[in-house]
Amino acid sequence: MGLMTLERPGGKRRRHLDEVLLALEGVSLRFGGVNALSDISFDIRKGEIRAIIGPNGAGKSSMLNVINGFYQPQEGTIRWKGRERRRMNPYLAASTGIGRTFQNIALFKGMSTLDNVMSGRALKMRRGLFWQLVWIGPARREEIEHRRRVEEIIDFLEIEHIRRTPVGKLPYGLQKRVELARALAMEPELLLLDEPMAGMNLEEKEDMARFILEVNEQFGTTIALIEHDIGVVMDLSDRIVVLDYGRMIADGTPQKVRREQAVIDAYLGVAH
Amino acid sequence: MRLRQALLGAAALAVAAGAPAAPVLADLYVPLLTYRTGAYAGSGIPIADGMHDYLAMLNERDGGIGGVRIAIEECETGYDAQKGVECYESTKGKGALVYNPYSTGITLQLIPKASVDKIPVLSMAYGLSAAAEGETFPWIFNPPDTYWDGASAIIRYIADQEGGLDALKGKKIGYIYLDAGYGREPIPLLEQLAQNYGYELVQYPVPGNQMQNQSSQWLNVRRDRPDYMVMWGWGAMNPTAVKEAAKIRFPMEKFIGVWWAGGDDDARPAGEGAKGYKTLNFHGVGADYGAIQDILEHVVKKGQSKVASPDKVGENLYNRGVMNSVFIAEAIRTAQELTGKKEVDAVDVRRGFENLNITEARLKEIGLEGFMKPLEITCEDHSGHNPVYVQQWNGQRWEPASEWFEPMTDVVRPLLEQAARDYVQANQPWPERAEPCG
Amino acid sequence: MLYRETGQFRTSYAADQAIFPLRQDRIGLAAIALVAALAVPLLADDFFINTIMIPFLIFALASIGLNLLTGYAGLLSLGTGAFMGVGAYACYKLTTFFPEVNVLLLILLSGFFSAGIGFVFGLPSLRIKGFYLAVATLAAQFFLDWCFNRIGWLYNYNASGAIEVPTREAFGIVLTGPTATPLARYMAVLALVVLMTWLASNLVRGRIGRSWMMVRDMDIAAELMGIRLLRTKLLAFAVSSFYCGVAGAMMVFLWLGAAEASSFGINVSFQVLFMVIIGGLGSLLGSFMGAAFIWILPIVIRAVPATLGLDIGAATVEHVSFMLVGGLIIFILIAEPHGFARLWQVAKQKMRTWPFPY
Amino acid sequence: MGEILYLILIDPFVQMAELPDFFLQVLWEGFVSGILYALIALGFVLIFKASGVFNFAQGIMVVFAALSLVGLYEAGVPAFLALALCVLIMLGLALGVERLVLRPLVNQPDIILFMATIGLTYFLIGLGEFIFGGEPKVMITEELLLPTGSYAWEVMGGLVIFQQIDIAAAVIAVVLMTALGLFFQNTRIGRALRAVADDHQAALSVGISLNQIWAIVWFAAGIVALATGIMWGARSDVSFALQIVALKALPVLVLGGLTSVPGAIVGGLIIGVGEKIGEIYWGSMIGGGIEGWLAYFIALAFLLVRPQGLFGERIIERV
Repeated sequence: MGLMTLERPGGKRRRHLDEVLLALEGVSLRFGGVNALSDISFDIRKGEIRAIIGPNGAGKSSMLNVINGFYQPQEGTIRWKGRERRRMNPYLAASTGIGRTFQNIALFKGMSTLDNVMSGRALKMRRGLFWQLVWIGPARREEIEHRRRVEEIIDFLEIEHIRRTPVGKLPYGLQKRVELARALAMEPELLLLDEPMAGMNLEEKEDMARFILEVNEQFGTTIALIEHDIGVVMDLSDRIVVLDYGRMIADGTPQKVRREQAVIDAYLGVAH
Repeated sequence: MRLRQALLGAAALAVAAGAPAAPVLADLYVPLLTYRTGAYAGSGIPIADGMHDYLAMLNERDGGIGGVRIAIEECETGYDAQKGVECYESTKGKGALVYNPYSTGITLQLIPKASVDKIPVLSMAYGLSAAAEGETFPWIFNPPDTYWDGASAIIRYIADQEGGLDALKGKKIGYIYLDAGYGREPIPLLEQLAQNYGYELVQYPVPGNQMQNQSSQWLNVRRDRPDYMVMWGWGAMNPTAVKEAAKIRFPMEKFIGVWWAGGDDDARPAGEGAKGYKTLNFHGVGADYGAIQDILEHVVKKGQSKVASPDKVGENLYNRGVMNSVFIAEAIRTAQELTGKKEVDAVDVRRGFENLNITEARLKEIGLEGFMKPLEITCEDHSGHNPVYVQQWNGQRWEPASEWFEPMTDVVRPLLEQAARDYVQANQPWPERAEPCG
Repeated sequence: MLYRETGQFRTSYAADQAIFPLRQDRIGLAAIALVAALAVPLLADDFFINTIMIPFLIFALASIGLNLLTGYAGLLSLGTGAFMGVGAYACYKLTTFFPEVNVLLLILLSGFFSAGIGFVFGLPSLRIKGFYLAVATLAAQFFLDWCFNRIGWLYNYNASGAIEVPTREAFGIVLTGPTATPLARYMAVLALVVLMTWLASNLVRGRIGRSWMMVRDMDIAAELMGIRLLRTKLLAFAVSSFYCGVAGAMMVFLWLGAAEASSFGINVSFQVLFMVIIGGLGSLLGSFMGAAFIWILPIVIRAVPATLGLDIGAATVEHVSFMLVGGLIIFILIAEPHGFARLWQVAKQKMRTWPFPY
Repeated sequence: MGEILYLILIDPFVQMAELPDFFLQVLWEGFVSGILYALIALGFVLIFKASGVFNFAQGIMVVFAALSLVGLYEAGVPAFLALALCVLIMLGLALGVERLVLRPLVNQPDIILFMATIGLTYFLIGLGEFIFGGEPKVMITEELLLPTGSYAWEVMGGLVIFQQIDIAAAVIAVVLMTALGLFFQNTRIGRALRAVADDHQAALSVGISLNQIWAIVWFAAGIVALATGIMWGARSDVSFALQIVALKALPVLVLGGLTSVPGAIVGGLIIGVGEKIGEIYWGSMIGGGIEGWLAYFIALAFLLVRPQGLFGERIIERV
């Protein structure tokens, strides 16, 4: 467990842990007859790092997909920034400030790193077809302005050297980092990270953990992450939700969750 | 010329840009736009062979026309408009005397160009019917008959079978056609005649991509039970139609195709079922003509022909090609006589066409007595509206099934004039005829 | 040696985003422009202009159109020929209604009609993907083909069922119809193709181009990042069809001079698809290279026997040409599946680092 | 307005009821062309299933096989020997394609392989015309002992005509499909093929040779093409125009689902019968000749409901 011993620079972080950014109440999701999620309720507060953990097939990714509108839950309500939303779709989620990365890297393989990160700005760019065609003038100004922001993110994540490389040619760890850069380029209020450290070696994990913390601090971005490495999760997150077979079995601070019998059972595989 | 060759050569992955094999200028250069490939090759090949072999025979037997050799160059169009234009552009610079596009689409492309480039177009019994109006289309020739002549002749033939034009009243005539410009051209005339004589016209279009899949059309025929079927088909459409007609047991002697639906290979695949199938024709079939025997002797036997076997010589569409080349040769000869020059150019050949007069005597001279009716082209009439006859498939070969008879020129002429006016109207500014007559 | 970027620094994002950041590329482009605008008109004969340059440029434009759809947005279409046809028929009707208007303007306007039709036939693309979509575009191909034949209004009820290009002018120069000189038509084609290529290059490097590539590379991720799939795909269909439509109008008005429905058949669709794939998916330069290769190669093959003084029948040459073209396509796909554009890139990369192998 | 609705919604059915024998004939014709579409589509499916290649050349393979058969016969080879030789030619073609096209292109994107098969189409057109010439040829139906007559069945006050060759086509199609089904179900190669269809990597890891499998499916597709060529050749003639008809297999294919053999058959029948009925009872309202595109619209309509085709594997979207 103690592989990663990250110093929590806790005191320095500005927190508004009282303000609820996203709240789920009684959310259930079914595929045909299978209950992917049943009656899940928890909230994510502004500025925190919230982890969702659980064994394989617990419904973690489904949870993220519900949050950003890719799946529609059959039951339950979701309050986002204080307003209840009925129908959610990925476009609305993205445009109101939910960004994410994916479990199996979902970069745009045919594009360079720079273009991938620029694609995160897609929603922020406004010039229409006409100006895009003419290019000279507004469209170009807009492009340069956004390029500036993107370069900041590229500097921040230390991927300047691979700016022009097609992402398909990058090693796995760097791809994950580019994906994070792309999500950051969306300037999300809530950043969903789906297993950001899966398949990484120790060094890469340390880098990634550092980036996550820095993002949280420097940009004040609220983060919800799924991660298998319990050590990392315990060290990084402020609060943890534990899912098992689509049900929520624990919710609270790392210290609290660590002690819950249900969590230990779920991870050790006690028969249900 | 050299530049083009050089550019081509450079592109040709450094193929040596040697001296072009262009014809010696003294030759009579006749490009033949043919198609031996593609979906219409079945009709295109015998025509290409016939056209080529007659001209080659003149070279072998007479040393050309008026003592000047003919340079024959085939250019493969595949019945495709793009390649047709390419063929035109690549050959016109070599002093082409006349073009035979053998495709309505390519003909339509060449019609406006002919008067600008000053090269006549011979669209023998195809292309734009209105082009028969010599005053409007001085550079286009479509002897011996237009499609409208053909359509009117078929109606006249049907009337004769039924006992007079009055007997057409109440009859149902089906029209099955290739759904393209070619097949649609006769419709205005057929509709006009339907009004005049009170028969009902039922149309069965066959889309180009359905040529070999006509069972729907023929099912409709079976339901509608027309008294006669008229066909404007080409290429692979023809044999399929004949087969399908046999399949639904349509009486074949009441199934009449235009002259282009009369290839031997159109009827043969249907075997016994095709017996009785009729088409129009305006020339004789078989090899029993002096000129065609000469082709066998001077060209085919020497291995200079591309025909698959000697018995293909004399088939209907082969002879069609021969007739086409007879027109070319006679026009060139007429041009030589008119100008007194041996090495005529395209402008002279246009005059040659306009003064073309193939008499019985001349036909006898060139060894084609009885092959066709005498033809005279005038400045006003570039078609001739010649007599036609109906031939019938006997299971082995075509046999005449009627006497020669005239199309309804009196009905066709006013329609042609109107169509020519419409064409000019649509293509303003259309050049006034500047070429003197004679 | 010649192709070194040493000493050329990009000091602003604007300079970095230029289409041709390298000086050598800009010089090369200028040279091509000079040849196309001056050398070809001065030196080439009618055959070269009519049979090689004009069709090459027109097909290059059509390839760009298809490339926007297939190469950038990842939507395979087999209906290019029909969309070109829509442009041609639209242009024909426009010249009928507005005989006095500058014909170049009408050619561009006709693109909007095919864009509209492309939009409609793009609607199923939200649900249908990959080869399934390709077959759906065949529905457009055959249905439009049928319309070109059946709707008499489209060809002004000509008995021949064909459209014949009337004589029309732009800026006082006759550009269409039989009296238009090849040179005038060539310059018009060149101007339009250059203009539209420039517009396309702007489009693909900006927001819209990126959103197409996002959809192409991973549509779900694109959706989750806020790209509205239907809107993006439909825009790709519309813009692509616009380009194809203009190319089709140019094909009939500035090249062929007359056309019937069969001029826009499925063969044209395949021809353009070949150009796109051989040239390189997702590359505008590749569209030009592909068009050059697919259009000019058969002409060269046909010219070879005559140049060498061989007497081979026209049909045989055609057969061999089919075999060679088919064989070469397979060969090129094996040698470089990403087409000429990638070959060119690799060659450039080699030149940059020459004489060092890496 | 009411009149138009009547014409569209009611009149066609009245026509069907008025002439029941004719309606039966229409169904039969639709059934027969459906069978032929299904045969072409079957060739596609075999190849797509085993190698993921969308084989555009299936149409030209039909023409090429039929041309070889007739060409050999015309060159003096006895009919059945020519048939046997044709099988060998198709084997040679399969081996050649596997060795020269598929193997070098392994792991390339689908569209590249698709384009390669279009290249192959061009090559085979050129080669076929080069060897056999462009003239249409007459299928040697009788020499192959296929029946050519017809049966007339008097029913419901009318007549339904069955061409014996059509019946033979249906029988041969059924036999062929059954044989292929048994082959895949019960032989080692068949099982290997299904394994490959499920998962290339997994199949490789248990020691199945992909190259061998590909050669076999291309050969099987070649046999199917030969049978199709004979049948369709007997209906019209053997010429290069036939490959245009083969395009009809594409809507059949997507309708059935690209990977499903039963899908190809059911799809073929739906398209065959659907387009005949559409053309005959509805087509004349808008001038007829709608058969050229109706099949694609039928397929499109089905696809909008089921994007993966009737029997296709469900596409599950996940991230």
